[in-house]
Amino acid sequence: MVPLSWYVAVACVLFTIGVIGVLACRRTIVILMAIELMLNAGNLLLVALAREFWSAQAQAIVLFVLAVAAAEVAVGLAIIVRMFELKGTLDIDEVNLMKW
Amino acid sequence: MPDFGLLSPIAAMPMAILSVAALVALVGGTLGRRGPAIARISSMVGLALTAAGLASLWADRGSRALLAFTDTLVLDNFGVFASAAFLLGAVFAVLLGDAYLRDHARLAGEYHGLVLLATVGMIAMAMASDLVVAFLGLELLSIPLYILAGLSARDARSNEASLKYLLLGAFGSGFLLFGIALLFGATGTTLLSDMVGDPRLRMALSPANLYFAAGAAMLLVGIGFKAGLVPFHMWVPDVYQGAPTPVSAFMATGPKAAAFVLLFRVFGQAFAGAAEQWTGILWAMAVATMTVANLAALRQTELKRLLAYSSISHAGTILLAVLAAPKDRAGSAQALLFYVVAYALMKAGAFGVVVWLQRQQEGDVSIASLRGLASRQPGMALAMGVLMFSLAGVPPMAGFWAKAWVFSEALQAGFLGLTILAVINSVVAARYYLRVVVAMYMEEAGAADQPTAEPSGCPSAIAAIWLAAALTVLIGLVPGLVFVLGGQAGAMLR
Amino acid sequence: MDFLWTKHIWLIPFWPALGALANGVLIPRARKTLDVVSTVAIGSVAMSFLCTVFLTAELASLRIGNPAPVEYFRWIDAGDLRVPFALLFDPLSATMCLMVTGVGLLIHIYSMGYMAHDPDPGRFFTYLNLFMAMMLLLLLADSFLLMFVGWEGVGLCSYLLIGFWHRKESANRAGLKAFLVNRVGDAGFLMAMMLIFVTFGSLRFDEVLSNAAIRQASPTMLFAITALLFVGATGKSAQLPLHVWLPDAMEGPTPVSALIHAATMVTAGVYVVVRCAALYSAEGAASALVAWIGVITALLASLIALAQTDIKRVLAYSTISQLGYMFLACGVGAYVAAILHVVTHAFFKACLFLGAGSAMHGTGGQTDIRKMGGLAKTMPRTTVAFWIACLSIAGIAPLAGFVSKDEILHHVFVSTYAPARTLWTLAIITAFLTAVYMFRLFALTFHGDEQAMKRGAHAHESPSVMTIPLMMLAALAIVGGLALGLPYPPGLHLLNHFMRGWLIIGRHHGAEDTGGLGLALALAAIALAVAVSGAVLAFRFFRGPYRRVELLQRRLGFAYTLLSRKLYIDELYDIVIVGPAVGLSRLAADVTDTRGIDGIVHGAAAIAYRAGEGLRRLQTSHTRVYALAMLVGAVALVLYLARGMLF
Amino acid sequence: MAWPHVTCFGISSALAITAAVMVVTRRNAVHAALWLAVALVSTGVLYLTLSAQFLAVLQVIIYAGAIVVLFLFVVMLLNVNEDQATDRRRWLAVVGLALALVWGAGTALLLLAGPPAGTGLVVRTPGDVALRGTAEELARAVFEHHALAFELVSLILLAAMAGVIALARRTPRGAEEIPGKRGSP
Repeated sequence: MVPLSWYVAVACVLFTIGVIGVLACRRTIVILMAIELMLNAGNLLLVALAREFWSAQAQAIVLFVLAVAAAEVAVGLAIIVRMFELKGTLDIDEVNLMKW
Repeated sequence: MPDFGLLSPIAAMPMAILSVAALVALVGGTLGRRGPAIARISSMVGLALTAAGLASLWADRGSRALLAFTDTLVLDNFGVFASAAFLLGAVFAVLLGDAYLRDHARLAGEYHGLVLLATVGMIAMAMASDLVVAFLGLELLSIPLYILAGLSARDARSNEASLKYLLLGAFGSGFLLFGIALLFGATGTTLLSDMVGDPRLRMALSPANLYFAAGAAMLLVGIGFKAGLVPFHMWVPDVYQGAPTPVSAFMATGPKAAAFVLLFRVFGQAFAGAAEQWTGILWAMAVATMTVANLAALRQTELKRLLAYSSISHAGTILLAVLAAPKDRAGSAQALLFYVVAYALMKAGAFGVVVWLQRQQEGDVSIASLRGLASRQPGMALAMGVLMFSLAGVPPMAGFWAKAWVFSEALQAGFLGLTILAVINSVVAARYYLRVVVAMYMEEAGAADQPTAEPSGCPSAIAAIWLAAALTVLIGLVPGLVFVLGGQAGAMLR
Repeated sequence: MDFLWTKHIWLIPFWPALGALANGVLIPRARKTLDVVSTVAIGSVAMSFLCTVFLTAELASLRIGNPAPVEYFRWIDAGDLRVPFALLFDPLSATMCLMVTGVGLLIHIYSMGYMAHDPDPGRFFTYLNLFMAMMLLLLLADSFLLMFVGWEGVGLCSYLLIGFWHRKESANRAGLKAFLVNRVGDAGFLMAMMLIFVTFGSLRFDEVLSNAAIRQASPTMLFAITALLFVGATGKSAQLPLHVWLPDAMEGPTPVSALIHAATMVTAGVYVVVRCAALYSAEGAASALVAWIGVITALLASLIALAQTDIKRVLAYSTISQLGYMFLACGVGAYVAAILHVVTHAFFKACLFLGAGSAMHGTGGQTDIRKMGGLAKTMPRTTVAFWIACLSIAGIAPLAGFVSKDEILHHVFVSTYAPARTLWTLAIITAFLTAVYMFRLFALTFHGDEQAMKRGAHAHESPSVMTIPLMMLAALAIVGGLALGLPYPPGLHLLNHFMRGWLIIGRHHGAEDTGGLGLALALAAIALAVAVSGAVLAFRFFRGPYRRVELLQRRLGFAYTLLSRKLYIDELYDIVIVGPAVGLSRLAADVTDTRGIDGIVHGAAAIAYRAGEGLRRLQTSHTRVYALAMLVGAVALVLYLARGMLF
Repeated sequence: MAWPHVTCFGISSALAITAAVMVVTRRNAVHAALWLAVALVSTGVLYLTLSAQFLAVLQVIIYAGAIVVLFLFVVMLLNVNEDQATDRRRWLAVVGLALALVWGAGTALLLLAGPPAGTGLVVRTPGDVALRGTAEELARAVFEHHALAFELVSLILLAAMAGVIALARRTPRGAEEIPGKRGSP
């Protein structure tokens, strides 16, 4: 059996890549993908810990997160489509009407 | 086998009623010309029934908290009281929404339905005894809000607000989920009810357990985002400004309160044993939140942004109640609940005035556009003045008691320096609230500030403003009304 | 024995509140003529005054200790905090209420004439009545909490009335300044209140101020409470360093200056300290602080008053200075003397302000004393009243101001408090300066040189609705002192007799031994001599051509010195006293106001604005920057919470 | 350690990380979405090694199947897959990268060095039945333990559905606004 800490390390790396993606990417769609990576990392951590505690309940949480992620993506993409209609771009840095 | 007794359905009753009402509103809203009316009535009836349901759940003073749904939901007066406060926010959203839906009648179903669904999410957060339920409650609160913020689909600002809120909110959710996973790793459970007062938790919640340390930190990121604490606050002004104003009013009341109630449940209650670990960082966050928001508000000229900064600064003050929780849980819960109610009233009323102003003029509402309001519309100016003084914490308005009780809790818990900083901050804050009053009462309207139209009747918005102002004064004069109930709610947490 | 009035303390604040309600809301706008609103306002204050008189009469006939508070309803009943809505009518609040309603009544009557041409008398009288109600609530409250409600209420009304003429930019700024400076003081009061609740577990006077409770409190806590309460008092009573708002507050209508910023509201700070005498008596350090702040404020304010040219600003600084005397008295434990001075001060200062208002009324709104003068001929009644009040404040025997000031000076002199002699010396210098600036004011405004006489010829006497209250106040300024506080024999000191319940605690470091009649007479003689010399010198000097003063200030006045012996005396006085005093007062004004405290206040405000602007600039509207901020926060949180493993 | 397990873990974790890096570095949004699918599927394989078979299946169907398809659909609908603009806020990326790396390295190292899970409330006892992650086990967990959470998820999906309809509803410009009425908040 592969030790827990290895999975934890992978989850942390995936999470970090997601965080970097949110900060470094300018296209809103890719930012949304990076957020999916973060959620995915959280799921991996949960599944790994579920094995450690022999807990099906923790595995079930992943199921809920999948649904939540799907909902967030659907809403996010709807908003992004609207944004494209209004501005003609997907660049997050162009979203700057309100400041100070 | 799980317990499928009567307790679970009873405890879930408020949420169930609201969900049904939301469904009726969503479906009814599509029914052509009658749709908006159906949606509105459905949400009103739903809110009324839920309030009645909550009242029936109110337990006697001596009772203990009950656990339902295999311990994932807790039924206590604290949660019931908080839920009632959320309902208050929803009522104001419904009343103020009328002014908005007049121009966007086709959105009535979605507006009412989503407000109710978000309220279900808040109630789930307030009654959560399980981090998973809390997470899902928070998501159920957030997703409708993302949509509501962007409801004016042709308005680039509204779209921008909703996009920012969604991206940053989902970013925060990522942290929150990872934090919950880590906390599960630290304790082997997601049940807050298991964590409260379990001696074995001392080991799990020790500084040596990195799963706990990192988990608590990331949980705080997620909840702090919703509560608008520095440095997770930067979305607040932009989103409040861009969102349709009734939605801003809604966001400023219930969701913020829900975030604090959850913060209290998690840090004030479940992690109270590890207080020495997190007290320092929450202390710093409280100071930073109050100071940053108040300073940034000083030069603010746009009314909605001003109210946004004010709401951040109030968040910093409410944090004092969470900090005081490990010392005196019942007392600080009482102070927190009182603050949340008073705050919801003041913010709903103040945003209501913005809604009312936006019926008369286009675009942003600057403080300058309030000039001479006292002579044009003395009643409205009086209501706004009352709300501003209350937000500034001037007695005998509700805002004063809210602040005074939170400060006194913090003092009793030994946070002398923090309280002094908070008091200084409230002195600074008086400056910008006063600017609004000065504009209304002491400046003359310039030619450019004249309203472009007569105030078109939006009776329910006006009613909402008056209700908020009147309740602010009433609670200010007789604070015991709310405080005693808050005390009974807090007493159950002992 | 069953009393008729005892249970009905509530009537006192009720009438003005009703008046405010009527004038503000109930009377339709079209019918808000001057006659209607002023009748309502004056009537309500008169009712309140009558109630106070009846209650006081009953209180005086009550020969047992201090009366108990009357509880009306459960106000706040929340957990540990139980505060009923209760009012207390004891000798202290009775004295204050009589003063407030009595002087308030006269000023209300006067306002009817003064505001006759104002377009919005309804608003004015509403605010004024609301102020009366709040002030009376403050005085009658039986708990710190209820007192704080009144405390904030009077602050609010004061702010509304300062900015009453809201078309004037300066009035708006002054109102704002008053409100904000007061907020600083209020913050102190609030903190004190919380500490009181934490320490004593109650906010009611009878529970907090009992000796048993105080003995159990730790000295540090007592010091913190008393010092913070005093911060609140300095804000409301315009003591250093929070005095800066009061001179600006003169932007409001003159009756407001007379009522709120001279006679009543500004004495609320003194009232709080006297009310908490039990706490201050138990805490020596805080009392010393009160005494020192009081005497320094008194001295500096009187110096500044010397160089002012605006009639109301002179009076404002004089108010600050007189309030300093009251705090000095509190600081040495002479609480009754402080209250006596509060009362006499209300008489003569109200008279002065109303006289000034009358002069302004007669000259068409002129406030610069260099441009007035010669009003004595055309405004005889105003002049006489003003002259009497001047004599009174300057401390000429046997007027009211002399009696109360002499009592304070006497108490300071015999105080067992170590540097009592230093305090006394500073106070006597202040007394001299008071006489000088008051008679400078009087001479320049009502007499002056020939040119000034011509200017005065155009003025006209005010209507009798204004001069009659003026005369009554002048009469009070003559007899008020002796009637209430006859210094000898001790048994006839009416206020002492009335407030005997307070004397028990009022003798902490005020010595029991008053030094006998000889010392009292000697001290009175010194005070009188100082006052007379100051008054005579100032009057004779400033009655001459005003140019002379200016020349002297430019060091060009030596020629006059050599010409006549008369002038030589004046000159000596100029060089020795006025020259340095003018310079010193300029310096004091500069240091304490423009550059010093105002500088600090404005500097702090500027820094806050800069910081706010900087923070606002961070709000760049770029989502990625916001996300970065969140990440920074997350990293900080994890590092902090995991510090146990890291470091 | 069983070698097949370790090999499987090594390959799929390496693939997942590589794919994740690709997602955030690709200039072409279609490529990014495809790499996302790879990352999600590899994570699904990791689930298999963690005795979560049912979740692995769901991961592939829902995540890689539905969500990625949604992404692809929108990218192609909008037809802006190439990132043309140069990054004006490079400092942001650099600072973010540095912070995120500090963050990631810190957490990973700390968690590797830290105590294993199991210090908390639930301590595994030898009598416990090993977890297999079948559909039945999951169903029991969901309906017996997480009944409330399940209901909440259904509401979340309802809200999302209603919201997407509200946002995507195409009305002719101005149809929502009644003519003559101004100042929609």
